[in-house]
Amino acid sequence: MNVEAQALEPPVEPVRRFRFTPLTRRRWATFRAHKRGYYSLWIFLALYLVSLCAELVANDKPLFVWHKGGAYVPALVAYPETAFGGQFETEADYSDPAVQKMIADNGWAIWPIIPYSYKTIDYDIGAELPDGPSARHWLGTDDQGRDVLARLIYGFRLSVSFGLLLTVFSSMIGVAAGAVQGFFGGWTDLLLQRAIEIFQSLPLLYLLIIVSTMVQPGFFTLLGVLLLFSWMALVRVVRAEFLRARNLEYVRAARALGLKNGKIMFKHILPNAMVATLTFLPFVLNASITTLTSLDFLGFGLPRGSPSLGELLSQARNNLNAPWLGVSGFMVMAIMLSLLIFIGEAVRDAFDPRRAA
Amino acid sequence: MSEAGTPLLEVENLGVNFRSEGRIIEAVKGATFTLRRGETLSLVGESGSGKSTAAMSIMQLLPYPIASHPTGSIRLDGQELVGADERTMQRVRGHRIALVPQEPLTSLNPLHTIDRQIIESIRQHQPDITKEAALARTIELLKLVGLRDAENRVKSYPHELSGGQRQRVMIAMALANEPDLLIADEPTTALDVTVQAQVLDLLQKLQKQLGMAMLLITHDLGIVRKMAERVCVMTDGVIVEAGNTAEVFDNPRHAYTKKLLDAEPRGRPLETAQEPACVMEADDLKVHFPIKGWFGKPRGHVKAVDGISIRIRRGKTLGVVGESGSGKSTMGLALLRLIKSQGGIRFCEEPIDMRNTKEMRRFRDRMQIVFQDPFASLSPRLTIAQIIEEGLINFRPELGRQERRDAVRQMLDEVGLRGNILDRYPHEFSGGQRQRIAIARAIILKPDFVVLDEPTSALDMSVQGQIVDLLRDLQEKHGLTYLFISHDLKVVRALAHDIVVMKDGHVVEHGPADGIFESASSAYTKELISAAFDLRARDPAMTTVSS
Amino acid sequence: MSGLIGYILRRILFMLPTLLGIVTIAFVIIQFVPGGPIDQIAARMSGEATSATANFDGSAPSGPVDSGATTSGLPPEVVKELEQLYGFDRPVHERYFKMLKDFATFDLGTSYYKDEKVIDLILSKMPVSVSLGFWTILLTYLVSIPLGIRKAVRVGTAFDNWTSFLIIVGYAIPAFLFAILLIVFFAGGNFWNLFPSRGLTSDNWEELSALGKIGDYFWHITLPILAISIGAFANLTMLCKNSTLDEINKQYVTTARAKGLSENRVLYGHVFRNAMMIVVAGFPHAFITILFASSLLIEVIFSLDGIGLLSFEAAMNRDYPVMLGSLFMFSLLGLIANLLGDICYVLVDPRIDFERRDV
Amino acid sequence: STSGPAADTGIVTSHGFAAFGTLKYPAGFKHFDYTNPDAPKGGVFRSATQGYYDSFNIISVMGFPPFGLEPLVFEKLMVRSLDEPASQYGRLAESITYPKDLSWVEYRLNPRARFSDGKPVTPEDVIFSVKVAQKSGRPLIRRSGVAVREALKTGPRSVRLILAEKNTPTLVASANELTVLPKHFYEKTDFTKATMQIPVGSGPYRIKSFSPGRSVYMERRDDYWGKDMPTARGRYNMDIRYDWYRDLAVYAEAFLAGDYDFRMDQSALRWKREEQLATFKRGDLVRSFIPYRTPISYQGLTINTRNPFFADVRVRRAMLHAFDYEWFQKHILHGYHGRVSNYFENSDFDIKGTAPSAAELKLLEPWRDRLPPEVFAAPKPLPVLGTRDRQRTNLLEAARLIKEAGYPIENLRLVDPKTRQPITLDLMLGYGVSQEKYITQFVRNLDRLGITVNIKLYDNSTVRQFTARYDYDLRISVPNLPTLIAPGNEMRNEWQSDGRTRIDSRNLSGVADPAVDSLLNTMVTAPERDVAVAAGRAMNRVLVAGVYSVPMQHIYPAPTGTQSFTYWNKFGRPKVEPVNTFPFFMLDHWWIDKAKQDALRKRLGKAI
Ligand SMILES: Nc1ncnc2c1ncn2[C@@H]1O[C@H](COP(=O)(O)OP(=O)(O)OP(=O)(O)O)[C@@H](O)[C@H]1O
Ligand SMILES: Nc1ncnc2c1ncn2[C@@H]1O[C@H](COP(=O)(O)OP(=O)(O)OP(=O)(O)O)[C@@H](O)[C@H]1O
Ligand SMILES: [Mg+2]
Ligand SMILES: [Mg+2]
Repeated sequence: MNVEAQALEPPVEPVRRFRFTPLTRRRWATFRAHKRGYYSLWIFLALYLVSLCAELVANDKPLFVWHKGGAYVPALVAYPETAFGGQFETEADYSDPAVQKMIADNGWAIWPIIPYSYKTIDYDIGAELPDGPSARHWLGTDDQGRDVLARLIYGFRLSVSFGLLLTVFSSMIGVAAGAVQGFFGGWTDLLLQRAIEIFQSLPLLYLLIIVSTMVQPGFFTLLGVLLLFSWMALVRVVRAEFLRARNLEYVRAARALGLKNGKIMFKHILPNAMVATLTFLPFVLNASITTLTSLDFLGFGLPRGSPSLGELLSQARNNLNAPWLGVSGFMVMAIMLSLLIFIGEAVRDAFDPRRAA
Repeated sequence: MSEAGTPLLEVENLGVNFRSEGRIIEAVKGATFTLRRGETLSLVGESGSGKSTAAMSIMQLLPYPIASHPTGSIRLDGQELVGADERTMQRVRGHRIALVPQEPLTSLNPLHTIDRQIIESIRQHQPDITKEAALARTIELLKLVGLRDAENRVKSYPHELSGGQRQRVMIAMALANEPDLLIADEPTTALDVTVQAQVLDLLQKLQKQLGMAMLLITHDLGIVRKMAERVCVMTDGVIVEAGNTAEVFDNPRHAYTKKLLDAEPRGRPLETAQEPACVMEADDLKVHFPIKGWFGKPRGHVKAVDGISIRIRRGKTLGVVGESGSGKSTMGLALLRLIKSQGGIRFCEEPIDMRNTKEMRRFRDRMQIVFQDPFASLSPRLTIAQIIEEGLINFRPELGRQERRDAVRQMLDEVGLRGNILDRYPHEFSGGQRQRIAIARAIILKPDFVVLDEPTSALDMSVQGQIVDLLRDLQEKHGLTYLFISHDLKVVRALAHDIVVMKDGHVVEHGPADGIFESASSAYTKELISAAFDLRARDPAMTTVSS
Repeated sequence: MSGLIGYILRRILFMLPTLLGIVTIAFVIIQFVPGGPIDQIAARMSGEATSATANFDGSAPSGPVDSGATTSGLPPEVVKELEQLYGFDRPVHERYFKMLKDFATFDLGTSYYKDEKVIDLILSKMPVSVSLGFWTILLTYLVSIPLGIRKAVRVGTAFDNWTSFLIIVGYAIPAFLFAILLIVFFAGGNFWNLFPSRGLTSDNWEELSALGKIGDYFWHITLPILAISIGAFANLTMLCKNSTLDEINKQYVTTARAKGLSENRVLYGHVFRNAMMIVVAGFPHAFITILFASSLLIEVIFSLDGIGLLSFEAAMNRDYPVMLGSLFMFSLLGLIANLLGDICYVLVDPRIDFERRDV
Repeated sequence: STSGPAADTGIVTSHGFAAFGTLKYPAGFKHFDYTNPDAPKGGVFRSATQGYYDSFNIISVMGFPPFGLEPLVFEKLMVRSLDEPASQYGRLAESITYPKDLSWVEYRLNPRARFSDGKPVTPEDVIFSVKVAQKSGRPLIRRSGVAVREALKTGPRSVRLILAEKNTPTLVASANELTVLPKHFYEKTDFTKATMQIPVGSGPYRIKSFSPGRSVYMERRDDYWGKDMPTARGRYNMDIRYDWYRDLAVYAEAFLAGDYDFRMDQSALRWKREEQLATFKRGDLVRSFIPYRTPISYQGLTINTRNPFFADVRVRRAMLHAFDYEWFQKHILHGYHGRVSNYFENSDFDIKGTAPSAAELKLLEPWRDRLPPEVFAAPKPLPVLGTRDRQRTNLLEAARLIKEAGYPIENLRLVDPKTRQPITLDLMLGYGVSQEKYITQFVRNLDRLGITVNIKLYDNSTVRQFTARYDYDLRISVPNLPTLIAPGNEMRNEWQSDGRTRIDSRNLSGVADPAVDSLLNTMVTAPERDVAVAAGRAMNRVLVAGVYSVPMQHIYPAPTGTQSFTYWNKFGRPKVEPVNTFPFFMLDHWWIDKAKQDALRKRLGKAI
């Protein structure tokens, strides 16, 4: 009876080879069809993966040392200098020529491609700082003699992890809060909204000062503090979308099916209210990174010396004669943002029923 | 009726393909037909056979690039429309060719009042008309299509109107610029028979006055007979038969045409025990909608349902008929507690009118509804498999994934949807197909009580028959109880044990179906039946409703 | 009470407890912040004070400001006096209730350091903030909305691609760096010296003709506005694009097309309103945000004294009346903006209401 | 109007006062040597700074007043000459009278002295000013106030100030610099608050116009009463315009754009870039270095001995070995700045390279068994690093010292011998990232020694509170400098042992050494200058040997003992330069050289 019923394909359901539902497969196909987004995803994953193994890519410790018949993996394990016949009982500084000589005399070492870690100060750097790009430092150094590329790799890992975590958590909370408000309306909305308004007006700066005087602000402390605030970004839009969507007929239909409110909210309304959320996500992620950046800027950010993009940018600002700082920082931000936006677009497409694969 | 003239519209070897799930769906294959000024051509055929698609191609309003025309040409007064540029099409659309889309319920801009939408249409092509004049014309048009209280109603938003009211707004909009060609895709499905007759008369009158040609898509062969000089029969995207209406109807050559002409909802309601238990009872049910004024201050109320008491017994079908806008859909929703209402409601002896959403949930698998507007009631981002199996997931958690899928497949099969369509989205179906999806969703749970709000309006006769049989089957097997809202008295007759006739939110007549059909007591019911009778009276090929 | 009016009244009533909550929490937090105004004064006396924004550009002076200063903080009697002056000799609850009383009468108090009423301080910074906020918003909305819609219509085309590229680049450039670059290139000594690097108006503003004043004003705000808005396009444009994409396939759009409307009429007359609900409703809030917070660094760079800078400095200098006062004003405006936003929802989409859904 | 010393009474009346040595300019001198009495008047001197101002009240700390109000709009009793170590000459005071023990000073006010509103300057104004200065006030103002115990009117034009301590020339010098405020004006306005009311002063300038926070235009007063005074002749040649830039980079950029004329060089960072500019190369922008003769200001890493880890001098000495100044100077300071090795370099109290004199030894002898032997010899030069192997040897030495002090290494980290907890130090930095790069190398070196350093960056108020409570282990600070050319009693607050426990002293390292206390006391109270110098030098030795801070760099980018500035080449300068540090923003002895200015305008093609 239907046109497609007759010919196009056997009516048998494909065997369950994958755990993916056909819908997921269809979405994946749409996603892949969005070439820009698809490649962006892979590039992003690749970059992130590389940065996750930053210690193996950019490090001032050799990956492997063969010394007097013993094998050492300094990149992963800390050895005292005395292990190689030196005098310091603390961890060996492998960039010290004396240590290098000890190793070279009795064995050999394999170094990472970039022989600097984010906090390595290149002691033997010839010129004054910041030093421009060269064979020694591909992207130059910052004004403290640290390799910009190494810092970018570590910084990318840090920023992206921070951003991803913050985004995931804050959008989960934000979407849930917005959804609940918009969906239920009435007192739920009224009170929650007030609570959010109060919350939003918390003097963040003071909280950060308080926190920073009580503990050394670290990755997770900051994540926590910022999470307190960042989740509110999405609430407004999600609430608006839910306020609108709850009147639609298909929501009534879902209710007629006896679905629980949660199911209605997340299965029926949310996918349709996802536009804003999906659009915002790359920006929320980027904003998390920027917030971290500006905290570093204000001095309430990650422990000093951490490889932060914010620190790089503020250095760029203080060293206008060293454009490679600004350019590197900007490139990382731009690339990251483009990748995320493109991925976001592809995801949007994948969830848009009207985009054909 | 027909006037000889140069062909206004020539459609030649038209093909339409859709891309879906990476496959090509050939919705229309080599359709050819012509249409002269003042002539009416009717396109009939199976649900999903490509009628709407063909019609939309003329307006060039398919979702390009997902849709494409592999072959064919469409010429309006000799001007090629396929692939015409936007500017040309803009001058044609709404002005020379107007469209009444198949699903008027979702076709209006939800954020604009209806006057604004009609006025816009008028002023787009007649820029020198003042706003006031356009408004006056709008009201006039609305009155012509039988919308009562048009002066007040023009300021309504689409969601404040009933299905039939919205459909009439669409018709008024299409007629606003007195087009050369009117494409009416099932223009009267949501109208009760009296209004239907009025609208059809109006169309005919305009046709005479203006020499308007009409491409009429409908499943109601009575209307075809009444309106159309010529008819094309479509199935599977192919026009299988075309010719003079009378000739084709009297002398069908193609097997499908024969089948179509033969098909009709048959049979009588099942015999049941005399007084089974009540499944649904309502006492003095009232639904009043506030009419919003400035800043939401109510200006008054629309008493959509105003004190209705009904009783529906197990295994029986209560047919609800009545004027468009009389509150039928509202009542259906209220009974299932899907909108706020006053008055007592009892389901299987249990009062449910005071229960909150959460408590209602445990009744939901036993009461279901098929919405009047199937498109709007299907979540746009769920595939139909997801939509249909949702109830199962919710209430039959014991079923495995595969079992569920099988049940869904079987259900779809029963409503006449076959093929690998499970993972398609609602918008990729034809109107009739969506309606069947909605039916499938409601009855897959085998609930005790189902509200069916015009469930067959978009279905062709054969499918209608199939659905009616299915419903009756289910009733027989599982003792389902229906509240059946329809304008199609024929279908009502085939299913309903009792009938309620509604007008202006009140029940004007209530009684056993036979009684009502044979000897209606109220004037309104008589009018209704006679209108239906009248329409069908011109259709000698069909058995009339009354004996 | 029913309907929207009732809802609005309820919301207005609720503003009181909300404000109360906001100032209370801020008050409590202030009690825990290290260093108070007296420490700040001590720092000033011993010449240790640096400007609150010193960290923005690493400009902490390498030498003491008043070199040769030899104070050892404050003598105890001065501390006492200051405590009395600022009311720190009172118990916490007394101070709290006094603050509430003052706020209730819209008396925001007087700055600790400046002999100026907080409200006057805020008002005197308004021109800068409003200028920046208004023009930035105007510019971004005027560019982003049509651009977003265009991009949606031509999704996947070269146009879509290169505009994406541009706005992303714009977004990725940190505003403060961009601002500095603008100054270096257009207001500095090395390249072109076309624009002023400081302030909202010239020193001789009073003497200028009306037209001259307008010209002077725009001459001054060009660079700051550019710097602020460069990053603001991306978000809004993408939002517009995506929500338009979502709407553009709906059936009412087909209907609108069927009427023969031009593409622009379809987009702006029909799609726009449906798609822009979030955007339009976000407008009041966006304005407040720009007004109060986001241009801090730009204000510093262009030596513009706006509210962002005011409240930041107040926070850093522990000028609690100013800090609380601007928080109070900010919150109040925020509450009103939120309410307006919600009313916007209803105006945009008449189906929306805020009632509880039981059925 | 001077009379020679009256030997019998011990009371001196003079036209000037020399805290050390003798006056260079005799009574009736015509003008300072470094001024040009024929300098043409006119034109505008445009200077700028980073920051903002929000008050014209120079007294109160509540606001930040613009620079220059103090000597230019308000005047002092006496003014310093800038080519002598510590001499002051009468300005508002016509003459100064003091007894031999310096227990008080009496001033006779110049009869012509008038405020800008025409009212004469009276003893009441002086007395009022003393009270105001004592009560509250900005540091410089207060310093005069605290020097005075009591102020008395002794005649229609005479006022006597009883000083807080006897025999302390620096106190006299402080009192001489009392800024005199118009009583009639400040009785009406609240001087404890910041205000934007244009002030009334007696100085050569008045505020003509201003734009709040951004600029001030000071105009030369035609009716200035002191025009022909020797201390004013050849000075105050131009109107002055100050601009404030919120942002440092913009401030720097505006200078290059020619928006202002003169900049004091605070950072070497911009020098390199400027030197490449065409304007610089062809001499339109001029950079000038001038030496000064006061103890050198420098930044140091202050070690807080209140932390038990730093109780042992060997650990502190290890810090010296861990600071790689040579690398720091070459890479971070761009090769500029210099280093100092003791507290009062560039003065009589300097001990660089010298062994203690007999007088010093005499003072040190009583403490011999408490003091390290180094004190009794020429101070050891600071460790020199700067190359890999020197760094290594120094770090090994540091490690050795720390080990000697009893701290073992466990699991690669240095631990406390008792608790076995790793040693972690807080390094507090003021608000300003620029300082962070100063210490990264140091932090890295400490890490190599097994010590973890947390860099703490706080805002002003927090820093202030943590400073008052000594809540840091290491911090960067500028050791407080002597008021005048040599250290005086202000040093008590800096080094005296009571400061170790008292809240909010300036004893940041927590020095508590009876030897220091005693030497300090001798230095401050010694009637003879050579004894004071010997005591000061001895104290300097003890402090240096005690390693209470790691000296970092000279605060100016120029070589130690030099200041520098850069300006657009449009000024005439006197042939002789002053030799003391002076507030460059005044530049009151320069003048506009029309010819240079015109040439400059022509070359730049714009008004400048
Ligand atoms: N949300 C609403 N606000 C205001 N009026 C409404 C609303 N919904 C429905 N109405 C009005 O209530 C009346 C009954 O509507 P209902 O949809 O029940 O009619 P119906 O009998 O189903 O008509 P039809 O046969 O055309 O579908 C109509 O006049 C309609 O305009
Ligand atoms: N966007 C789409 N994507 C894929 N397939 C589609 C799309 N729109 C319609 N179709 C398919 O094209 C065929 C023709 O649909 P069309 O709407 O023209 O049917 P119809 O004849 O109008 O049926 P009905 O009487 O049910 O309205 C159907 O099989 C439908 O599933
Ligand atoms: Mg159809
Ligand atoms: Mg209905």
